[in-house]
Amino acid sequence: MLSQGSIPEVREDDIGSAIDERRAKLPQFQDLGPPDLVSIVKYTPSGSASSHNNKRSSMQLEPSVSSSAGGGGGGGSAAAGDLHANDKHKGEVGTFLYCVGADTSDPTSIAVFLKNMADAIAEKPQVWFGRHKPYRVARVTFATWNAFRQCDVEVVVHIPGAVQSYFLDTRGEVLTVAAEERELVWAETFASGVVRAIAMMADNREDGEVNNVVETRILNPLVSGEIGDVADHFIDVFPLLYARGVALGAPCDVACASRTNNYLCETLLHVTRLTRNFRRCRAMLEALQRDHPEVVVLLARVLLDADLEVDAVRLVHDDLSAHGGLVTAHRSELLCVQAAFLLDAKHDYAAAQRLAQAAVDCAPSEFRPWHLLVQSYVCLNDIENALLALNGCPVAPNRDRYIFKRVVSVAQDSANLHLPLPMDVVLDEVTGLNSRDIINEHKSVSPALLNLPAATLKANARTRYHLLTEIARKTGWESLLRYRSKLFVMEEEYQVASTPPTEEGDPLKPDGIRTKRLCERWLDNLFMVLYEDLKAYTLWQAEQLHFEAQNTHYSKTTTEWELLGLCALRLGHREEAATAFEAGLQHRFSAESSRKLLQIYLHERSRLKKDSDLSSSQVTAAVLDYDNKIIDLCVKICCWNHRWYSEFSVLLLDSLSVVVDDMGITKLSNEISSRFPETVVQLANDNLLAFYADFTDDGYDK
Amino acid sequence: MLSQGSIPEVREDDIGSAIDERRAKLPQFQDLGPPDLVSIVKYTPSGSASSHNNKRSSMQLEPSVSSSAGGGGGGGSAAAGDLHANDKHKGEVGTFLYCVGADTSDPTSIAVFLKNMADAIAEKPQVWFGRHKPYRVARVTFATWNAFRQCDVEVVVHIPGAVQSYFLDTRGEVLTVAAEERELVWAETFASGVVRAIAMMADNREDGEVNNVVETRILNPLVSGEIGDVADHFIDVFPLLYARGVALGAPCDVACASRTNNYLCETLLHVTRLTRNFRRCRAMLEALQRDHPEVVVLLARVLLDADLEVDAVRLVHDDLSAHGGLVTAHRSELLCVQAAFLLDAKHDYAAAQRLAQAAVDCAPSEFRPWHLLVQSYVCLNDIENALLALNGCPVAPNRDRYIFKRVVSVAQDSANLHLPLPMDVVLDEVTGLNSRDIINEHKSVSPALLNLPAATLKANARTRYHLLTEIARKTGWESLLRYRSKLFVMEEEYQVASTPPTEEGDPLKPDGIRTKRLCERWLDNLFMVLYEDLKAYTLWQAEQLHFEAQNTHYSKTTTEWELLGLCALRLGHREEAATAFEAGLQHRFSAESSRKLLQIYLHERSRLKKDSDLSSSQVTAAVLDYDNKIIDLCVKICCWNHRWYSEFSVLLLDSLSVVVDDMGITKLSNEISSRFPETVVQLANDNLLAFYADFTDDGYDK
Amino acid sequence: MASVEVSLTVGRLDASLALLTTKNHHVIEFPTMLLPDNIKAGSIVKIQVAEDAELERQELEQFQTLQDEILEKYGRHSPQSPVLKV
Amino acid sequence: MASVEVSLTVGRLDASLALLTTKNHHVIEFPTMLLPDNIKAGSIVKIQVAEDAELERQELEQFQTLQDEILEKYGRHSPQSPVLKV
Repeated sequence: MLSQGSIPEVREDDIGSAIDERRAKLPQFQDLGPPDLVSIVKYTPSGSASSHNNKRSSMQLEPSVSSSAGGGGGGGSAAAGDLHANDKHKGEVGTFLYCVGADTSDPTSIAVFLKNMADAIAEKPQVWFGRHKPYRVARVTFATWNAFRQCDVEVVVHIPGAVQSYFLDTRGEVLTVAAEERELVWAETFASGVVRAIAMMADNREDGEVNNVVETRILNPLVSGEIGDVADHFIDVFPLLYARGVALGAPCDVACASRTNNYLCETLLHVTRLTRNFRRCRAMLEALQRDHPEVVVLLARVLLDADLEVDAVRLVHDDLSAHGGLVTAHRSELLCVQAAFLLDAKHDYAAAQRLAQAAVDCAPSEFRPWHLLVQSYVCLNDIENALLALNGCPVAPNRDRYIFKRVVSVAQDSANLHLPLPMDVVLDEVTGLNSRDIINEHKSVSPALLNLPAATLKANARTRYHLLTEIARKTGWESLLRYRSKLFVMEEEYQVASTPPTEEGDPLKPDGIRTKRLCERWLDNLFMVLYEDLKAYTLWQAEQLHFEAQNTHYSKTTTEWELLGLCALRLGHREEAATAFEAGLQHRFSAESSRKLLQIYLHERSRLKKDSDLSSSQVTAAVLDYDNKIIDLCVKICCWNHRWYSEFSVLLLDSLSVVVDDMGITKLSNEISSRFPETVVQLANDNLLAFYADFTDDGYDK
Repeated sequence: MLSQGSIPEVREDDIGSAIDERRAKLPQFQDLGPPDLVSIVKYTPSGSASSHNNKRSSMQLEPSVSSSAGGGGGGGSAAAGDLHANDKHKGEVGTFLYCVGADTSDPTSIAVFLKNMADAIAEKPQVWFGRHKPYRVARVTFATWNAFRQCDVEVVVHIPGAVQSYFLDTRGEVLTVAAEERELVWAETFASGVVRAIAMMADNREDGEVNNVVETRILNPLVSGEIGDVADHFIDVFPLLYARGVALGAPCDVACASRTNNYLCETLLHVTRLTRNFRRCRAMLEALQRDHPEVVVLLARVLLDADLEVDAVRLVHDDLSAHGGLVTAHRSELLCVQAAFLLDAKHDYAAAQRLAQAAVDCAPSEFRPWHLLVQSYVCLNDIENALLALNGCPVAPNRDRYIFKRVVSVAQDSANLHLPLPMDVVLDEVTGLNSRDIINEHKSVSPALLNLPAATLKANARTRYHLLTEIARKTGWESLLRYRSKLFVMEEEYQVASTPPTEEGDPLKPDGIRTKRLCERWLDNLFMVLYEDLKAYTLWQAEQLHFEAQNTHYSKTTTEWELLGLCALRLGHREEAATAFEAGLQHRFSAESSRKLLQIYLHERSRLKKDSDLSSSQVTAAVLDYDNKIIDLCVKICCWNHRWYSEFSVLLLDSLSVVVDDMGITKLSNEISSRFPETVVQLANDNLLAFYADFTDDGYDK
Repeated sequence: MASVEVSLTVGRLDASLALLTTKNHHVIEFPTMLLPDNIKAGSIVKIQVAEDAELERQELEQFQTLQDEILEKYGRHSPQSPVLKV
Repeated sequence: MASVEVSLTVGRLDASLALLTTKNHHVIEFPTMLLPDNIKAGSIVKIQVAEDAELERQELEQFQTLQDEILEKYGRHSPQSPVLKV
């Protein structure tokens, strides 16, 4: 749904400055790199200018042979800067935006994408800072980071005119690519783009997939292909890139990326799950495993995702039994897969604990084995060992999730920001939300509630906090404190113990420090964080009880309800959280509350299905009720995302897929049509239903 | 010698801004803190302004009772900012400079000092940015950092008018000091100032005591007292401050400051040595030792400085034998004192090595024990152990020497810098040196020579480099490389060894890594640094030989000779270094070359005195020759320092003292008078001879 | 059985780490936890490290038993409600 | 004589440090240099640490002898050329 209203732009002070700044920053790009950059030069046509342009030949989609990427031919060493020096128009203005999910599998696909964007801008006079401007586009430049090769790929479309493409190394020099390598380089470029889109959604799922770089257009990489089926293509090129996946970095719960533990592999698993392309992926991995035995880790995970449990269990067993006492490099990862399966799917906590311990023993500096070990102990109600293992978790304070970052800094209230309201989809409740009102609502919240420290925990700290809250749910706060002082030396005791011996050579340390151990500072801090959350939660519950006892209405703003809901959710009080989010959503729409509620509903729905105390008809009725609520939330969140220029959400695709499994695509479509206005229905079809129908491996019923 | 020409000033954009900036930066002050700040408000008197001022009473030297420092009386909580809000004059201008070495033992001393400075400025029209300005001073503010109490002490002199003084904590709030604590606080303030002056000279002795903050007036703290004998006073207050000396930090060859190893103690030893005040200091330390047994470390050092070797040896022996196997906190320091004595004075290398090893064993993370251990091995010609011990030296990359830093940033070419040429002392060769010519000379030097990496080594890296050059002198470069590869694993071997085991659980490491060890990265780097120095030195020697063989004159600029001399000196080629410095000094004066040459002469002179192959009359003649050269260099450097507003140099006082010991003060004075113009003679008398005559404990012959 | 035995001098030590020195100028950070209680600065300690092959064998055996149990419990039957066929 | 004996599992190891884990969730950074040559990831090692009182006594004795020699050599006679008297 590309319309003028769905293209955010930032006006440049100097034409082309965004591209220049990106080139200057290439040496700083790391791992996955930033989102793609689209740089636009547009102008209001005057008589002379347009006649000047009409002399040009029509658009040429093949890259010009003179560029190095165009086949390694002559002239490939031209400085990239020179390639822009054409097409001067009067009254030109330069703009840029970021873009994610576009098909970057070859220059033609990129050129088509850019041409469509240019057409949308030129389609009718653009509303531009309060005035209607009949813009034409002179040229569009696209820059996308090839994370495997550490180079930037630029494609320039001149309108009318030629397409140029070239590769720039981190110094900004044009890189010569041999003809026989060209296909590989484009495969890398394509995969880099898909990984960026998926990794951002996966890493920030807990945070509502929120992207803070507002001038970004986010597309679903799995449906945006000009090349046919993107998922198939991704699976097909995976073996070519597999050995270099470590270059892309890994999610923050991985201390040290490995061949089977990095963003490339994570993306493969997401793509396969979303598109239910298990058969193709399994075949690919089985072939790859012959040369790379450690691929067993990925294969096991795919089999589990495909619900082929028996196959997965055998595969893992055989590999773990095959190497005798020798510790393979992938042993810890495989043990984690097995432990997580026993823990989550089989509730076999004792076995899970032993496997997690074995994983810890062979990779003591990795995060996931420790998290699984703590989790197992919690499930076994072994609080002491859970706390000791939590205290043993390695930490990496500087690791963070993958998020999109600006390459060109723009102030939040910059006068250069053009952020149109997409008028093609209107759902008053959602798209008509006044952000000023929400800001005012925020300002009225008590600081104690607004600044709960747990809300700002990052990356693994959040995971470890979650583990601590699970322990606290089992023990209660008072008992938790008793455990703490039984197991750990307090900071003051430590200070005494660590003072160097003076005069007479003091004895080493006071009695008892040997049996106790030091509480890591971060864990000590998490206890404080937990205390704050518990205080806020308890206060709310007491207040509400008091109001209800007095028959008074307990009144809160949506923002307040949301913060209370988030606090309850962090503490594992799912029911109270749902109540809070629902109360808040009665006043107005909130994307954050909706997303959290969606996740609670999905969780409750899956619990219901396993509930053996209910009759089958009771289950069916209750599930249908949840399905309807899920549909409602998904469609609204989809509208909200569209309003912020994003057409892609793994969360929504995953969530709605369970409904599709229940009722099929046609019935779901009818449900949506009956409840929402036409433009919304169209959006839901384009961004959600069409995906299940046309871009998956027939895992869904029509 | 306070004259207008010896007061550098920086013009403020806003009156009082320097003091404001200092206050704002108080929380950042660490350890010794920055030099003192003098802030001046001056004006060109008009009829009305001066009549306005004449109403005021005459200057009042006692601090006003209303200020908190003035006796803890009422009104002490007034914000310090208000205290400036008097004395508005038309055409006022604010200036500031830094100051070191002023007597800060009480507000009166400071007030007298400030009044003298104000008088110098008002004495006659000041040459002020090309114009003659008949300035009067309205007020002067002095701020000095009390490093013991972490507070800034400000004294304001209004002219004519009162003196105010107050203490500011790091937040800039006025600190209330009880009447009974007042004496202690001023003792701290006094000692802080003396320590800053001496520590800067001691820490930067190798760098020629150079201070890069040009707008600083540096006085000799030992002669600047209004309170009588500063050295006596310093020794007397030492016991009051001793227990808090750690707050001042320690020289960079100390990893962790201790009570006997910090800037306060170092300064005590310098003051005692310079003034030969051994008797007073010994008595004070012997008394202090009763409560603080570790004072034995300082006592032993003072005894050695006083040439009371037998007393020192017995003292150290008894303490080291007294504690049995128990390791006292000061044991390592005492072992270092003993080891250094055996090494330097007795050349008993084997014993020194065992003592240094014992010092290392009880303080493995301290620097000095390791340096002594390496030194002992070098003297024992045990190259392998010398290299292994060098590799074991702990490092602290961020530690640096104490240098003066600007509190208010001023560009090197700022239009606000008033840097007068002191016209009261003229020695054409020195004071007439054109800095533009020197800059041009610098620009013409080949970059290879200009950028020798050894020249920029800092702190301990320089010490460790010095140890490496001593090893290299014994082995030669080729042999050194052989030792290196025999003892250490090279980086590439390490990379292989540290690769985690893959598939089959690789064996731990390739053969041999156990017997070899990793070469620390910094040591590897020092080998490169040494290579560059050797290359430059060898090239020079070969070139010069070639020229001489062809009977051509080998011509170099003074800057080039200086760089070659420094390179030779670093490599331990003292004779070649002297030749180079002497050649350079034939063209023009250079402070750096002169200082280095001075140190070489002193070294050679002391070698001569011990040379038993020469007859006594030969020695006397040769020593006299050196004495004359030393006198010449000292006087010139003294002029140079004066031209840059510094009247204090520990290097010069130490150097010339050996000449005084030879010929007495009167003969030395006559020597100087016979060779230098009157103003120079006066300067040498004021800054050097008067010190030996009037400020030492009769250790010198008149 | 291969084993390492060294004597080291205890230098500084705090609650978590001790600095030990060898005669040939190695400095080793050693966990204080593994030192006997009576150790103080200046003590000399003898450290012996050996592979425990017997315990290794036992652990391996137990691990294999666990693996076989897991296979028996979860790897012999088809899943109860396969959602998908591949 | 007090001594500590523990069994630990060897996790990762490189040329300088090995990570060992205890059964009760301690992770210990251990110098690889002190491990026998045949140790690899997955091995179990037994570590014994004991005070070496005998060696300590010997060293102390030698140190005292050195001190007495120093006193004898440099502490018995007045310096040859005293520059100063205090």
